Amino acid sequence: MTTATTTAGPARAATAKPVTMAQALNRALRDALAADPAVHVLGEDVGTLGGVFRVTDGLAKEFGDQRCTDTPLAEAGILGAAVGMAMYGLRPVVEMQFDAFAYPAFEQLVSHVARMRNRTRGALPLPITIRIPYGGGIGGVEHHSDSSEAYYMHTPGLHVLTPATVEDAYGMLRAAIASDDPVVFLEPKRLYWSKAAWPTGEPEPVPPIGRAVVRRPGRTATLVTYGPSLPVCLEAAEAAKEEGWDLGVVDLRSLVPFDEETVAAAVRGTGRAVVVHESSGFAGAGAEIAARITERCFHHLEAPVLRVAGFDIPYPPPMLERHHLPGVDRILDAVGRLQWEEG
Amino acid sequence: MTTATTTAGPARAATAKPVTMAQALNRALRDALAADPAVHVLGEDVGTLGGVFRVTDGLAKEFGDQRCTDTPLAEAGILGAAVGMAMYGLRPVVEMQFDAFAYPAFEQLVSHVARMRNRTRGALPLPITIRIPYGGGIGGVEHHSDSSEAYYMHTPGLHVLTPATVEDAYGMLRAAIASDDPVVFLEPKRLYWSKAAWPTGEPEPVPPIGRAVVRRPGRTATLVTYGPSLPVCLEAAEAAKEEGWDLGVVDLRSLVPFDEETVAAAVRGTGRAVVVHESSGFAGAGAEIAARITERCFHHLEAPVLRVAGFDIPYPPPMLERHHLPGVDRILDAVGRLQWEEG
Amino acid sequence: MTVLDTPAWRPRTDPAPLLPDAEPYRLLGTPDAARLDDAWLTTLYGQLVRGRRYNQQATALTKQGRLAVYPSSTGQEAAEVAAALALRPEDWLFPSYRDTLSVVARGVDPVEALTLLRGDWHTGYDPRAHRVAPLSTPLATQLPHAVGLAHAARLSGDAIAALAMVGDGGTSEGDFHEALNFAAVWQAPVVFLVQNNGFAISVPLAKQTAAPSIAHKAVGYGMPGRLVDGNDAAAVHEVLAAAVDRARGGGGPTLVEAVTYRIDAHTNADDATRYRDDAEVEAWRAHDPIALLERELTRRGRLDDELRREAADRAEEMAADLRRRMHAEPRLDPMDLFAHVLAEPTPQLREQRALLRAELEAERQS
Amino acid sequence: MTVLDTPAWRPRTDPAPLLPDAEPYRLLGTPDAARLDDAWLTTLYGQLVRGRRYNQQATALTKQGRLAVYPSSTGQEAAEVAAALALRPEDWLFPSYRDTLSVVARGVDPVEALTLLRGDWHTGYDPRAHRVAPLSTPLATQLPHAVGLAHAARLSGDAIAALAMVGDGGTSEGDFHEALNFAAVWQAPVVFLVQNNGFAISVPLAKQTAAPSIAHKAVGYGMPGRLVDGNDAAAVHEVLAAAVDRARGGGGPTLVEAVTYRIDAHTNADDATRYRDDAEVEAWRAHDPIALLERELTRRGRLDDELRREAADRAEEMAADLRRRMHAEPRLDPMDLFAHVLAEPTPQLREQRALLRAELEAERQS
Ligand SMILES: Cc1ncc(C[n+]2csc(CCOP(=O)(O)OP(=O)(O)O)c2C)c(N)n1
Ligand SMILES: Cc1ncc(C[n+]2csc(CCOP(=O)(O)OP(=O)(O)O)c2C)c(N)n1
Ligand SMILES: [Mg+2]
Ligand SMILES: [Mg+2]
Repeated sequence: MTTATTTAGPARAATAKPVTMAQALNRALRDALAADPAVHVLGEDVGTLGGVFRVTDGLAKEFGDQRCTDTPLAEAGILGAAVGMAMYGLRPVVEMQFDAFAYPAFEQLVSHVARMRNRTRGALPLPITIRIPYGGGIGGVEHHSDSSEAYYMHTPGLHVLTPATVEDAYGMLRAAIASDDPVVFLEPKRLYWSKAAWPTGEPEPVPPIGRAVVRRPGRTATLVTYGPSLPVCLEAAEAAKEEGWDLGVVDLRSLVPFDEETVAAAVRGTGRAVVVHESSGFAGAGAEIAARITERCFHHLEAPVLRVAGFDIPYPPPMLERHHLPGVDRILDAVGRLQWEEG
Repeated sequence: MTTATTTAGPARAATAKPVTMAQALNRALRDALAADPAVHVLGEDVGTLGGVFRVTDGLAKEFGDQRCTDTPLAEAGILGAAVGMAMYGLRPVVEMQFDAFAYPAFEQLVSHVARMRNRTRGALPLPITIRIPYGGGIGGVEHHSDSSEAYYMHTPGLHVLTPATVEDAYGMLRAAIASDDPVVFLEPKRLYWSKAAWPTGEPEPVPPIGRAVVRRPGRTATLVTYGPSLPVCLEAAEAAKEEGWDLGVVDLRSLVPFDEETVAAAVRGTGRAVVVHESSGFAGAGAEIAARITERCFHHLEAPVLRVAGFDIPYPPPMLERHHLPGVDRILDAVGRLQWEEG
Repeated sequence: MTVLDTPAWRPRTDPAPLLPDAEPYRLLGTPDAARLDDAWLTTLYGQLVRGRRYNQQATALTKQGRLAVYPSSTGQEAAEVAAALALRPEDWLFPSYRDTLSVVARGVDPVEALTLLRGDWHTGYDPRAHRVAPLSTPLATQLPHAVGLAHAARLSGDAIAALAMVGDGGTSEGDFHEALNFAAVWQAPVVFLVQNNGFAISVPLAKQTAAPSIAHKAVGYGMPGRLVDGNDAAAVHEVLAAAVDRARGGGGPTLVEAVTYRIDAHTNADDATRYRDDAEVEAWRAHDPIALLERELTRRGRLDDELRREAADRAEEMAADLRRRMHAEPRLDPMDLFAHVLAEPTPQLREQRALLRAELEAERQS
Repeated sequence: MTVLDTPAWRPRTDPAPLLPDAEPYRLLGTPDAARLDDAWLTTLYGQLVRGRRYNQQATALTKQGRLAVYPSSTGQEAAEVAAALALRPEDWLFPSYRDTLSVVARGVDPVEALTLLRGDWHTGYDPRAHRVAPLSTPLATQLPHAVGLAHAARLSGDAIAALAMVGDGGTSEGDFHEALNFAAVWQAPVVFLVQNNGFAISVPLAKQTAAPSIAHKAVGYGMPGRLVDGNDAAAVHEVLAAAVDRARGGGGPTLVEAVTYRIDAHTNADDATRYRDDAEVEAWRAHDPIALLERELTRRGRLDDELRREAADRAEEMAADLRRRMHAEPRLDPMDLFAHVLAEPTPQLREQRALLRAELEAERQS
C-alpha cells in the first residue's frame, strides 16, 4: 500500500520514483485515453494549460485537442454536453475547476446524469466521470475550499469516490472511467502534492469500486474517514499512542457504494467509533456513516458514534481555516469523550 | 392544534371555516404583503395565474404586479435577482415552481444566499424566503416529486422549514418572511389540499422558528418526522394501538435550526425511535436526525434509531410511487424491529 | 497603432447574414409554394390531421384517468411534424416535454411515447433505437445534450445532425444560452428549433423577453437565426431541412424560431381563461396549420372529400388503437424500481430491494 | 390572414439601433478628443497611474506572502477606473473578482478591498456604505444581483443605476444570459460592462464564443450593445456614463463590451507562457491605456515632468501606505467564524462555538 508522505506509510523499494497525487491522476487519465478511444477529457483550461492543478498536463498535446478539450466557461454546459457525448457512446471525463464551481451543473447532475440509466430502463447508461477538486487546507479564498460530497451522496444514481493516497488516486480514477455509471470523483486538493513512491513497472490493477480499506488496525476505537482527512486521522492515531490508545483507521474511499461490511467489522472490534471529515457536520457524510454504523453495530457499541467534522458555517477565509478543519486535537478530544461515555 | 383532515385531529368549533393548506399559505402571503411594503413575491406564473398550486392566487390583483411579479423562466435569475432586491432592503418571497426546478438556482443558493451575511460580517443580511413545493404522492411525472431538504439542511447559513398542518403553514410562512435570514420553505405538495378548521378571527401568532412539536405523546417508541410524512406517522400511531403499542409522534417543523431538546426529551421517554421521511434515506435528513438522537440519548436507547425513508432510487413514476413512499406498514415493521432488538 | 491592429480584436463573423428576416418566412399561400409538389403536401396534410387527432385523443385520455397529464400541441402540429420529417433516420431528435407529437411523427410507438405522461415509467421507448432523446420536463436541459451528441458524432466522423426543440419560455434558461454558445464554438451539427407559441404556461412572450425576436438571439452566438411561420408546415420543414443539411455538412448550428400558438391550455390541468382572452385564441384559429394546408390543397384542386376522408380515417384508426391500448392496464412490476438505478446495485440498494420484495410477498399472501 | 396579423407576432423592437458599431469606439487620438477638457484627462491619468501602481504593489505582496493570490488588472486600468468614475455616489457597483481596482477607484479603502485576497475575511468593506457589492469569485453570479438591486431601486422610486462588471469568459455562464434577459424585460436601470481581455485564464476568446463581438449579444435581449476600446479611458468613460445616465433616467439596460488585454498572467499563481506568446503581449503593450492618455496629453502639451512626477508620487504614496498596512498582521479572531452565520445561532452552532472557545482557551493555557 502506498500512502501519502504526510502519513506514516511503509518505505518503498529504492527503485520506486516518488510521484504526487496530481501526477498519478494525470497518469490515470493518460492511460485511460490511450486505452480507449471513447475516453474524452473536457473542462475549463484542461487543454493548453493542463488544468489549474496540472492534472491534465500534456494530454491535449499527446492526444489532440479533440480528446482533451478546453470548453467555454459554463459548467452546466460542460456537463450537459458530456451527457450528450455519453449518449452517443463516448466516455467523457469532465473536470470542474473547483468544488464550488460545480454547483452551476447541479441540475444537470441531479436531474439527468444520475437518472438517465434509470429513466430509460438501462438503454442509456451514462459512463461519465466528473472530477472535482474539493476541500480546504490550501489557503484558498472564498468558494475554493468547499466539501460537497454530501450533496452527491444523497443523489441516487451516482457513484461517489474519493482517494486519499497516491496509489488509490490512480487506480480509483481508472475504475471510475471504466465504470458504466456516472462517478463523482472527488480529489482532495490538499493531497494533490502529497507524494508516494510509485511502483516500478505497471501501476497496480484497478481496484473495485465500493471497497473501504483498513489503513491501520486498532483496538481502542475506530476512526472512520476518507479523502483529505485520512492523513489527519493517521497522525491522530500516532499521537494517541501517548494516551495509551490504539486507534484503528478506516479509509472509506467509496462513499457510494458504501462498504458497510468493512466499516462494521472494524467498529465491532472496538465498540467505539469517531467519524472524521472536514465538510460541515450537519446532514453531512458523517451523519450517514454514524447512523449506519449504529444500525449495524448497536449492541457492540460502548458509546455513541461521535462525529468530528467541519463546523456548520460557510467555509472560512484562509487565515482562519485551521480552526475549522478537524485536527489531531479535536479528534483525540472526541476519542476521549468516547472513553468517558463508558463510565 | 389544527391538523390536516387526513389525520385524526380534534374537531373545531362549528364557527370555524375549513381551509386548505394552500389557502392558508395564500393568506400568509397576503397578510405579509399587506403588513410590510418591503415584501415582494416573484416567480414563474405567480402573478396573473396565481401559481400552479394557486398559492399566490389574487395577490397580483390585490397588490399589483410589482409586488407579485411573473418573472422570465429562469430559476437562477429569479433567485439571483432576489439577492439583489434583498441587498437593497426588500424582502423577496420567491416561488420555485417544483422541487426539481429549484436545482438551476443551486449555485445562487449555496454560494450567495447562504453566505452573504457571513461574507459581509452582517452588513448584508438576506431576508429571502424561498418557497418550494416538494415531495411526492400527487401522481406527478418525473421531476415533479423530489424531496430536496437534505441538500438545503447541509448548507450552512440557511433556515429550512416545512409545515405539516394548515395552521403551521400560515404561521411558519409568516415567520419565514419575518426572518432576517434566508429561509428555504418547503411546502408538502400532497398536503396542499389537506383541510383544517381555520380559527375564527385572527390567525394564531407567528411561532418561533426552530421549535419541534410533539403531535402525540407515546410510551412505546417515538416516531420523528416532518412535512408530508406527519399524517402517515399519525396514522401509523393509530394503527399501532392494535399491536398494543403507544407511539409518540414528533413533528420537527424546523429542520434548521434543529430542535434537539424536544426530540431528545421525547426519545428519552421511550428509549426507541424511528425517523420517517420520504426523501431517499442515504445521507438524507434521517441520517442527521438518527445520528444526533444517538449522540444525545445513547444511554437511554434500547435499540438503534431506525430510519424509514424513501429508497435510494430516483423518484419513481406515478404508478409505482406508493411502493417507494414510507407507508403505515413499513413504519410499523420498523417499530417491530425495534422491539425485536430489545430481546 | 489602434486597437484594431492588436491581435485580440478581430470582427470574426459578419453579423449581417446571421440576422433573421424581419418577417417570418412563409410558403403556403405565396407564389413560392408553386415549387412544392402535391404528394408532399398531401403527406404533410395526413400527418397534421393525424397529429391533431393524437392531441385530442391524448387529452381525452387524461379525462379518463389514463394519463397523469397531457401538454397538448394542438395548433402547433405543423412545427411538431415538420421537425420530425426534417430528419434522416440516423439523425437525432431532442424533444422538449410538449413534443410527444414530434416523437410519434419520428416513428416511435404512440403508446410508448406516452409512458412518461401515463406514469408507468419515465421513458417508454429505446432512445438509441429511434434516435430520439427521452421526453423530460426540466426545460432547456436537453439542449446541451443535443450539442454534446452532435459534437460526439462529428468527432466520430459520422455525418449526422441533431435537432433540439424548446419553447419560448425555455429560451430564458441558462442552459439555452450555454448550449447555443457551445454549439457555435464547436461548430456542432445541431439545429435549435424554438416553438414560440406565445406563452410559457401563463406568462406571455412580452414578459419573457424584450428581444426583437427570439431568432435575433442567434447573432450573439455567431450562428444564423431564422424566423419562420410555425403554422406553415411546408415553410417550417424547408427551413429546418436546410438547417439540418447545413449542420450535417459541417456548416454549423442554426437557431430557428417558429412563430405559432398554443391553442389548448398549457395542459389539461391548466385553466387558460385565467390569463388570456378567447379572442386571441380565435384569431389564431383562423391561422390554423391544417387550414393553411387545406387552402393550399384546395387552390391546387387537390382537396377532395376522398383525401379528407382518407386522412380522417387513418387518424381515427391511430386514435382507436391508442385508446384501446391505453385502456389496457400497463405492465407494472414494483421491483423495477431497483432494476436500473446503477449497473450494479449497491449493498444498500440490495437491502432495500429485499425489503420491498418481502413486503410484496406479504401483500400477496394477505 | 397571415401570421403577421395574429396577436402573438409583433416585431417589438427595431434591431438596428441595438447593434454595436463594427469597430470599437475610440476618443483618444481622434478629432473627437478635442471636446475632452484637460483637467478631466489629467484626472484620468492620475487615476490610471495610481491603478497601475496598485496592481504592481498587490502582485508584489503575493510574493511576500501577504496576499493569498492577486488577479492583476494591469493593462485594464482604463476600464477599471472608468467604470468607477462613471457612477454617482448613490449608484451601485457590482465588480467581478478581478476588479479590485474599480472598487478602490470608487473610494473603498485599498486595504479593505483586499480582504478577500489577503484571506483575513471574505469582504473587508461595508457594501452598503460604499454601494459596492462584495468581490466574489463565482463568475457571472453577481449579474443577476445587480439586476435585482437596480429593479428594487426603481420599484422604490430611487433614480439610481447599477453597473455590473464581468469578463469575456463569464459571458458564457447561464447567469449572464438570465441577468441580461431579466434586465431587459424589467427595463432595470443596470449597465453590463464586459471587459473582453482576450482570455479566460488560458482560454482565448475564439474558444469562448463565435459571436461577431460580445456586444452583439445585446440584440438577443432587446438592449443596445456598445463596443468600445477598453484601453481608451476617455472612451470607456463616455460610453459608460451615457449608458448609466440612460439607465438612471428609465431608458433601460445597456451591454458594453470594452476590448482590452490582460497584460499579466491570470493571477500571480498562473504561468501565462503556457498558452500565449510574448509577441501578443508586446503588441498590446503598444496600445497601453496609460500610454494612450500620455500621447493625448502630450499632443496637448500638458504632459510635463511635473505632471508625471506628481502622478507617480501620489501613486507611490498609496503603494507605500498599502505596503505598510498590509505588512501589519490583520486582526484575527477565530470566534468570528460563528458571529455572522445567521442572525441567531442555531443550538448546534452554539455548541460548536463553545467547543472552539474551549479549544482556544486550552491553546492559550498550553
Ligand atoms: C427548469 C424548469 N422550470 C420550470 C418548469 C415548469 N414548467 C413546465 S412547462 C413551463 C412553461 C414552458 O413554456 P415554454 O418553454 O414556452 O414551452 P411551452 O409550454 O409553451 O411548450 C414551466 C414553467 C420546468 N418544467 N422546468
Ligand atoms: C462559476 C465559475 N467557474 C469557474 C471559475 C474559475 N475561474 C476563475 S477566473 C476564470 C476565468 C475568468 O475569465 P474571464 O471571465 O474572461 O475574466 P478574466 O479572468 O479575464 O478577468 C475561471 C474559469 C469561477 N471562478 N467561477
Ligand atoms: Mg411557449
Ligand atoms: Mg477574460
